[in-house]
Amino acid sequence: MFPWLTTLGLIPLIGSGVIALLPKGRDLLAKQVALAISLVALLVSLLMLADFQKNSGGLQLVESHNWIASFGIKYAVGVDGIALLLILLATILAPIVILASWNEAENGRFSVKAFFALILILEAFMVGVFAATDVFLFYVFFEAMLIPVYFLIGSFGGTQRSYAAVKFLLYSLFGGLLMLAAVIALYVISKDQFGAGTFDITALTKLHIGVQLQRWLFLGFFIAFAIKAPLWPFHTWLPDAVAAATPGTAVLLVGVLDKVGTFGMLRYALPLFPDAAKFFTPAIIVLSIISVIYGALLAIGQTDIKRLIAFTSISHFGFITLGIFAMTSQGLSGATLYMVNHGFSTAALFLIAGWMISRRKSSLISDFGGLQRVTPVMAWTFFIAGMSALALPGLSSFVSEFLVLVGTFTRYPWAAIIATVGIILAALYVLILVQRSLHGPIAPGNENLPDLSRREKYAIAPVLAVIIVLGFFPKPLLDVINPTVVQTMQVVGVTDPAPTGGK
Amino acid sequence: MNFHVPVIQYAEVLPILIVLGAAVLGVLVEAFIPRSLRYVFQVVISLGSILLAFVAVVRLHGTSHVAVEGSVVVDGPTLFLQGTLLLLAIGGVLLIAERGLDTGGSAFTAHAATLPGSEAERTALASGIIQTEVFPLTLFALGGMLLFPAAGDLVTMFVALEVLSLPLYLMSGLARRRRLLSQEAALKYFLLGAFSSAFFLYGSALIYGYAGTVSLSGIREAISSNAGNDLVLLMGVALVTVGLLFKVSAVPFHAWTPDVYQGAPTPVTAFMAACTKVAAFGAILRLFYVGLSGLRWDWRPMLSGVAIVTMVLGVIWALTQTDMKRMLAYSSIAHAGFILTGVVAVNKAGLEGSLFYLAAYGFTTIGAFAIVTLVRDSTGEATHLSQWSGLARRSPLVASTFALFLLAYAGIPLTSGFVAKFAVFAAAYSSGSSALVIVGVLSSAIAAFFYIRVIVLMFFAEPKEDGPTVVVPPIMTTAAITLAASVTLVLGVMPSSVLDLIKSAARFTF
Amino acid sequence: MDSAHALAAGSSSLLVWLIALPALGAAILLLGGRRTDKWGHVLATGLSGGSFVVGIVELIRMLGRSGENRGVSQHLFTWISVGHFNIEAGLLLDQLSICFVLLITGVGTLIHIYSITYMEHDLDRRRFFAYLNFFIAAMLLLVLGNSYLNLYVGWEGVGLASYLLIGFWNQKPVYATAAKKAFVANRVGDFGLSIAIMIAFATFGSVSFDGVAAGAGKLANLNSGALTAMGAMLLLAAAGKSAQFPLQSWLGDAMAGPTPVSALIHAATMVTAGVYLITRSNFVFDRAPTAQLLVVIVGVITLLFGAVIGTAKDDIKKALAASTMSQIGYMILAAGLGPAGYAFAIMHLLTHGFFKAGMFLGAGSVMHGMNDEVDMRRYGALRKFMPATFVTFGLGYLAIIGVPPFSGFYSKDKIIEAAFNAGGARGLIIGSAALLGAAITAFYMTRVMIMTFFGKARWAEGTHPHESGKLMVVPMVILAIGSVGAGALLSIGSSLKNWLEPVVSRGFVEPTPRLSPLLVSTLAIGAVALGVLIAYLKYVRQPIPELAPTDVSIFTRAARRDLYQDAFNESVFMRPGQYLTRSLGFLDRVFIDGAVNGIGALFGGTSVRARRLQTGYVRTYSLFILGGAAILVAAMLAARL
Amino acid sequence: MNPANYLFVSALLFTIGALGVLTRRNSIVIFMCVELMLNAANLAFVTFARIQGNLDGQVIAFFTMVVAACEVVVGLAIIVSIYRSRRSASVDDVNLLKF
Repeated sequence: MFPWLTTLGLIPLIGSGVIALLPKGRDLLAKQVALAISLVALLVSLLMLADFQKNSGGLQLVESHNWIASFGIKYAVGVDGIALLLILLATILAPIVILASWNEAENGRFSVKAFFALILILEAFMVGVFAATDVFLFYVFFEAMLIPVYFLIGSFGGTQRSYAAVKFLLYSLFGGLLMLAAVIALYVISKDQFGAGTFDITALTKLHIGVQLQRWLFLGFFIAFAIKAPLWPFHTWLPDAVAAATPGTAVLLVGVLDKVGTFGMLRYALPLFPDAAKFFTPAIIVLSIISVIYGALLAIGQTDIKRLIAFTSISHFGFITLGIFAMTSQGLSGATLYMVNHGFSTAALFLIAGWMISRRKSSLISDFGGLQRVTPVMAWTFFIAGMSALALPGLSSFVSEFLVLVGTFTRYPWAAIIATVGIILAALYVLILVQRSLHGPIAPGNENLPDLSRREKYAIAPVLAVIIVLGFFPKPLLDVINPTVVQTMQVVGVTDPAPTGGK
Repeated sequence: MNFHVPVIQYAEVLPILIVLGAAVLGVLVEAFIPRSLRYVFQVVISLGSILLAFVAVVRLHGTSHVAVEGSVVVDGPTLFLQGTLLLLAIGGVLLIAERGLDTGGSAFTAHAATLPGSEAERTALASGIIQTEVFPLTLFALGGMLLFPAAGDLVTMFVALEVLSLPLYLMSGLARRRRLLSQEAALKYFLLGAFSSAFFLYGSALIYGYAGTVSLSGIREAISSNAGNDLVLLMGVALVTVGLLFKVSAVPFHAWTPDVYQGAPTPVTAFMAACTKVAAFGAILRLFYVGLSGLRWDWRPMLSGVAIVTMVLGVIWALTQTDMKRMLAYSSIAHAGFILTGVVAVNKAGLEGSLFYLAAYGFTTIGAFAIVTLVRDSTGEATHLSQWSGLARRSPLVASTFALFLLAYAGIPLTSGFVAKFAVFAAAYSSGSSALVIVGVLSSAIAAFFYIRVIVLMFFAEPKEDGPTVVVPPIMTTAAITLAASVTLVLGVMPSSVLDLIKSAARFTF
Repeated sequence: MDSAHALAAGSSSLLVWLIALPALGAAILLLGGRRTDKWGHVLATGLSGGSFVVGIVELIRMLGRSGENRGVSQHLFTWISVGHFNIEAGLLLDQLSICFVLLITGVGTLIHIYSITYMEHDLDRRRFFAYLNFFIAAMLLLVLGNSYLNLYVGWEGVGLASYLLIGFWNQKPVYATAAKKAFVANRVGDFGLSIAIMIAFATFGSVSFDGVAAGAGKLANLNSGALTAMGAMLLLAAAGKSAQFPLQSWLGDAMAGPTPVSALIHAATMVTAGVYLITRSNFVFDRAPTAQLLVVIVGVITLLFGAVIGTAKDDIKKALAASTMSQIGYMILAAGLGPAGYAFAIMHLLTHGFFKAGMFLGAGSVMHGMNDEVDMRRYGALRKFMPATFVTFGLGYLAIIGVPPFSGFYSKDKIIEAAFNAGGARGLIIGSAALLGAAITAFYMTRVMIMTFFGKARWAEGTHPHESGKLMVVPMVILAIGSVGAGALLSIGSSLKNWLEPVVSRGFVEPTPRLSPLLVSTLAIGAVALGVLIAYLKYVRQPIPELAPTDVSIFTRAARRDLYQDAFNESVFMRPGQYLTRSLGFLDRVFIDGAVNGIGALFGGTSVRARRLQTGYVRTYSLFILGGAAILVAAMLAARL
Repeated sequence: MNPANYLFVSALLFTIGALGVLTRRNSIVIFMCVELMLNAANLAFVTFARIQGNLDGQVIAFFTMVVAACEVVVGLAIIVSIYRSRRSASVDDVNLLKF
């Protein structure tokens, strides 16, 4: 079998090397190379689909090589439906981000080519983190990923960028180190039970871990993921990071990278520690609901566009976690679909907000107004992105949000009902933003803003197309997700509740 | 009483002999070779002897033997540590030999005897004299270091301790610039070092009183047969431990470390920080794993406590440092704590983890201090943190390399530091010390802060107007940095071969 | 599939075109941009008309089948499928939905035509038509979806269309706010619909109409908790969409949109979606009497509420909006009466669709001729200047107050009758309330009529009222014809009732009336006459001031302020909400972020203090060593003790 | 005489030396206190050699003396050079490096 995943990871990695080697000052060339390479990676990821059997819930496209044999560490990659979609999300968003960020790196602390090289490195790591099937390898990518993001925020962001970058890094490192402690424990336990230590995720799910210990280890993983996701109350790094980052970085950060948190819950925290997961479920459900409502309320109160979007993401991540820990097939599938949809929807919001901000040289909502008259295309795309954020039926996020809610309702009706209040709040934060920035009289300073350029249209069009098409045809995605979800539920040992009135 | 002629296996102690012999040769060079040629001679002798010794170590590969009437043990850990020490020493000697950095020609004072600021000093400087005594001193210290982890009895250990320490006391005081600081460092190091070695010696006496012998295997037997008065033994162990923990700078015996690291000439600091820690931990491992393994239930709680205090206080102290060398010193204290978590595991994994950690840490340290020598202003090295701001703008390569070392210190994956931390924490956890692992992990989190602070400073802060310049690294420093950086990366990305080597080596002979 | 609708296979392929045609129009106009400015409105009107033609074709086909087999369905594709949650994108056209299809496409097309002239001078006319087409498509999806989730898509789609159209002139902040208010109020309703769907799935494992109907039929006990809850949630949804109490406050503000929008969306079609929802969910409500009672209560409150507000409004569109609210209250009331009332709810809905749309178009015509003036105190005597408008508006007026034989008489009379027939004290109370509502309706509609078309001219200077163009008049005429004849058409011989019977009231046996129909009609006509008389005395006999008098009763003042609903919302939800978001933002910074930064500061502070230990004195350091040695010795010995 | 008494003397000497290091200011005196500690250790070695009945301890004492002599050489060199720079041998004067 062709090593698809390794190839997919190597292409951007090599590409970043190529860009780094380009002569100084050839910025345009660097951009073009970056775009070309990300498109090649996208192509490869699409070709990869041909070898993927969509009806199987197990790991596919598997590669495995010894890496650090003394610790039983392997370079082992493979994907199930969930990982596959997240990898696709990364490879699709990467060229879009590159195209959208064409001129964003000019005012950075470092050269333009450094920006694009970092983006490509990040893409490679993102592929790696979703593809890893060895817990150690996963951890390595999980942490290594921080470095390019850290430099992207710190070097190319706005004001307060270094504070935000440090905050992001320290939060993530803290969580990662807790996870490391749990990973070490897993390794030692596997050594005791299997005779030789292993990090293979499939093998590790067969461990017998005592209840008490399982809870501690679960917490180690979960807190790391909850910080990454981010779940209330581990969220405060996100608004700062996003407000300081360039829009392109923000897209990759919130759209893809943070999905590692929820992906990790699904792929690692649940199957490895099913009993502990069930034990903590009530608490996590409560945290998720708080995130949903809290994020939305804070979004309503924001005065800065990017911070507002960041808080909406906190709310949306609450939905995802809710769906995962509802542990019903609708909840899990919905949460997975939500990860993908949220990626596109936030991408649209951040990119367009970024264009608005770079034109107006301000990110305060109050500085905008009347954009619909000045820049109709930009206003329209922003509006659609906003509608996607409030999960308007017919757009992709609705399907996932509703699946999450329905899946939660069958097990925890009150949780679902409270979370549903989130849809009212979502209307508020989106519409307030829309009204203040797009409607009303043309605010002073906005009279001559240029509308979207051709390049920007090309960048945003595929995102919006995906949002709309997936709203009506989520089936191809769900077909890939469902078998994996079935498998996960088997491993965790849960089944869907039966209809109460069906007898 | 019968006396017999001691049998000395010269082949097995060859590496030590080569280095000490070269040191003696170096002294002769100082005496007989014209001043203008001494530098070349010394460098060639030093590097040549170290390489030769390394070859000898490689040739001894697989040896497992108690040599020299039980005084020297040549086994896996000894050879691994000796090899590591020799490679680190190459880096150290390269830095010491560097003449392209300081405008005066060398990092060392022309005449250690002249008064700082006196006419004599100016004359000495003006004459362009560059002293070369530091090379034999380095070799003597290295000889002691090579012997330290191989010592099969407490007296040899004591002698090795003194042989490695005495030259270092002197070398600390040889700085060309900021000589008052340098002399202060030497004095503090000397007084405290002597004080702590007195503890070691008295502890040895007590253990001797218990076991009737100072050889580690003899002590081991005495403990297992439970001969004599435990009280004496336990006190002896505690006092011996004081002497050894002083050398690895564990809290509360760490106090000399920041002052000496800061005051000493940076190449010496690099050599000392990397090699002393490796050698001293080698001795600790041998003492506790061989001599005192029967006593582990007594000393494990004590060492665990030291490890916890060392990790936590090390990182907390480092958090608000403003001097680069001093910060690295505190960080080296914290790392001593991390290595101790591997030591207290008292299993094979612990031994392997500690050995790997030592190698990883040693190379990173050489590299980090090497880079400190590069950042200079008109008064010499610019070690204040604020002077490093915006460094990446001026010299992205140097800044990136330094970032690599810092990330390795912080234990970020794909650097040697991460594998090392994983190895010792896994060992500690498997021996049931989950509390140590938790403390270690949390300290790592705190530690990340000050490493990252430096990276922020270098990459994201605005450069100062009158900031220091980064000298383009001359050949020797470049070589040292390259060696350090490549080992740091290789041990992070492809550590398998080294881990396998350690796995086969990690067996003590007694 | 044990379906209530026998499905005629193979004949259904046209259904999707009903929706596709206007959707296509919206897409072309929106994506085509300025290129379509010239012919966009014609295309939109044509496609809407095309959809109407498809509707007619379907009606004819349907008529060709027997009663039980009239429903047709079309499966389009699998939309969502996870575990047992299987949602197909499927359409269902039965006797109930065809009524709506024709109303929507028919009235919709007329309003398209009207708008061609009405919006002629607006720069964004193309966008307006795109939105209208989009609305038609979404509304059709709402009434054609075969499951609650499909309905939900249309449900929010029309909400979006309504939002876009209310805020069509969103450069005026007030209008933009009105649009937002409408959307948010609707979202509160959508919250209910979401929960209702979740209950349906959790209880019956299905969210299709057929599935839920079958599941509800199997439930053993009446009034089960799940059904009551689902009914209550559906009612909440209906209240949001149909501006029923307590979610009615957005409708008045929604008049910010162009008048054709008010006619189509906020009078004839979208706001009646709640009635559709309740009627469609008859299988739920019929088995949940508690929920039904709630529906009736909401209906009664709203019909009086709206009527009362209507008496005090000087803005012609707001007066009509209040009337809409009140009339929908009637429909909701009827729907709450169960099988006895569903048909009448729909009938009133259809007749209301005609006369209210006609009156709104009339109002638009008046505004068109009066420089967009909406204050009726600045109208007067317009009957001479706008004869066509006057006549069509007048016919609508006669219909709404329920003068026989105009259409409103038939439908409203039936509702009042059904209300009395509910029996007991309940019947008496709701019946009387409905009668009272009829009287107030007569009063305020007469007031509108008099203030606009009769009396003295109280125009602002420079106003030259004139009759509107042909394209505007023709739709008004057609709607007026509907206002006159629709009631009789639908009512005589119980034609609509029989038509809908297979869908909403199968097997329902009409109880014997408690009050004779003749008596009820007499009472109703009496109430109307009373209302007209009072209005006549008040507005013809007394001069109408050009400025609204301020020394009015508390009652009037309250009515002018929508019975303080906005004030209530503001002080109970909005202000505390704003306070909450602001204080949460503060808490987030101070407590959560503060805690994180505090931990950092704590370590930093500890570090600064701990550093003082490193005094630089050799003797201190020696003390550390000696002390450390003592501790180590103690530790070693302690392990033995 | 009970050999244990020698041990007590040795412990006493060691303690005196250690306390001397802590309390004295002059670096030469401090250094002499360290020497005292080393000699205390020597005494202990010799006593234990007597108790254990082997010669190891006595041999070790010679080693210690040699090492101590070396220490003197190095130590005095350092102390003298500091004294020359600062005109003071007080350890309390050398605290430029701290915190």
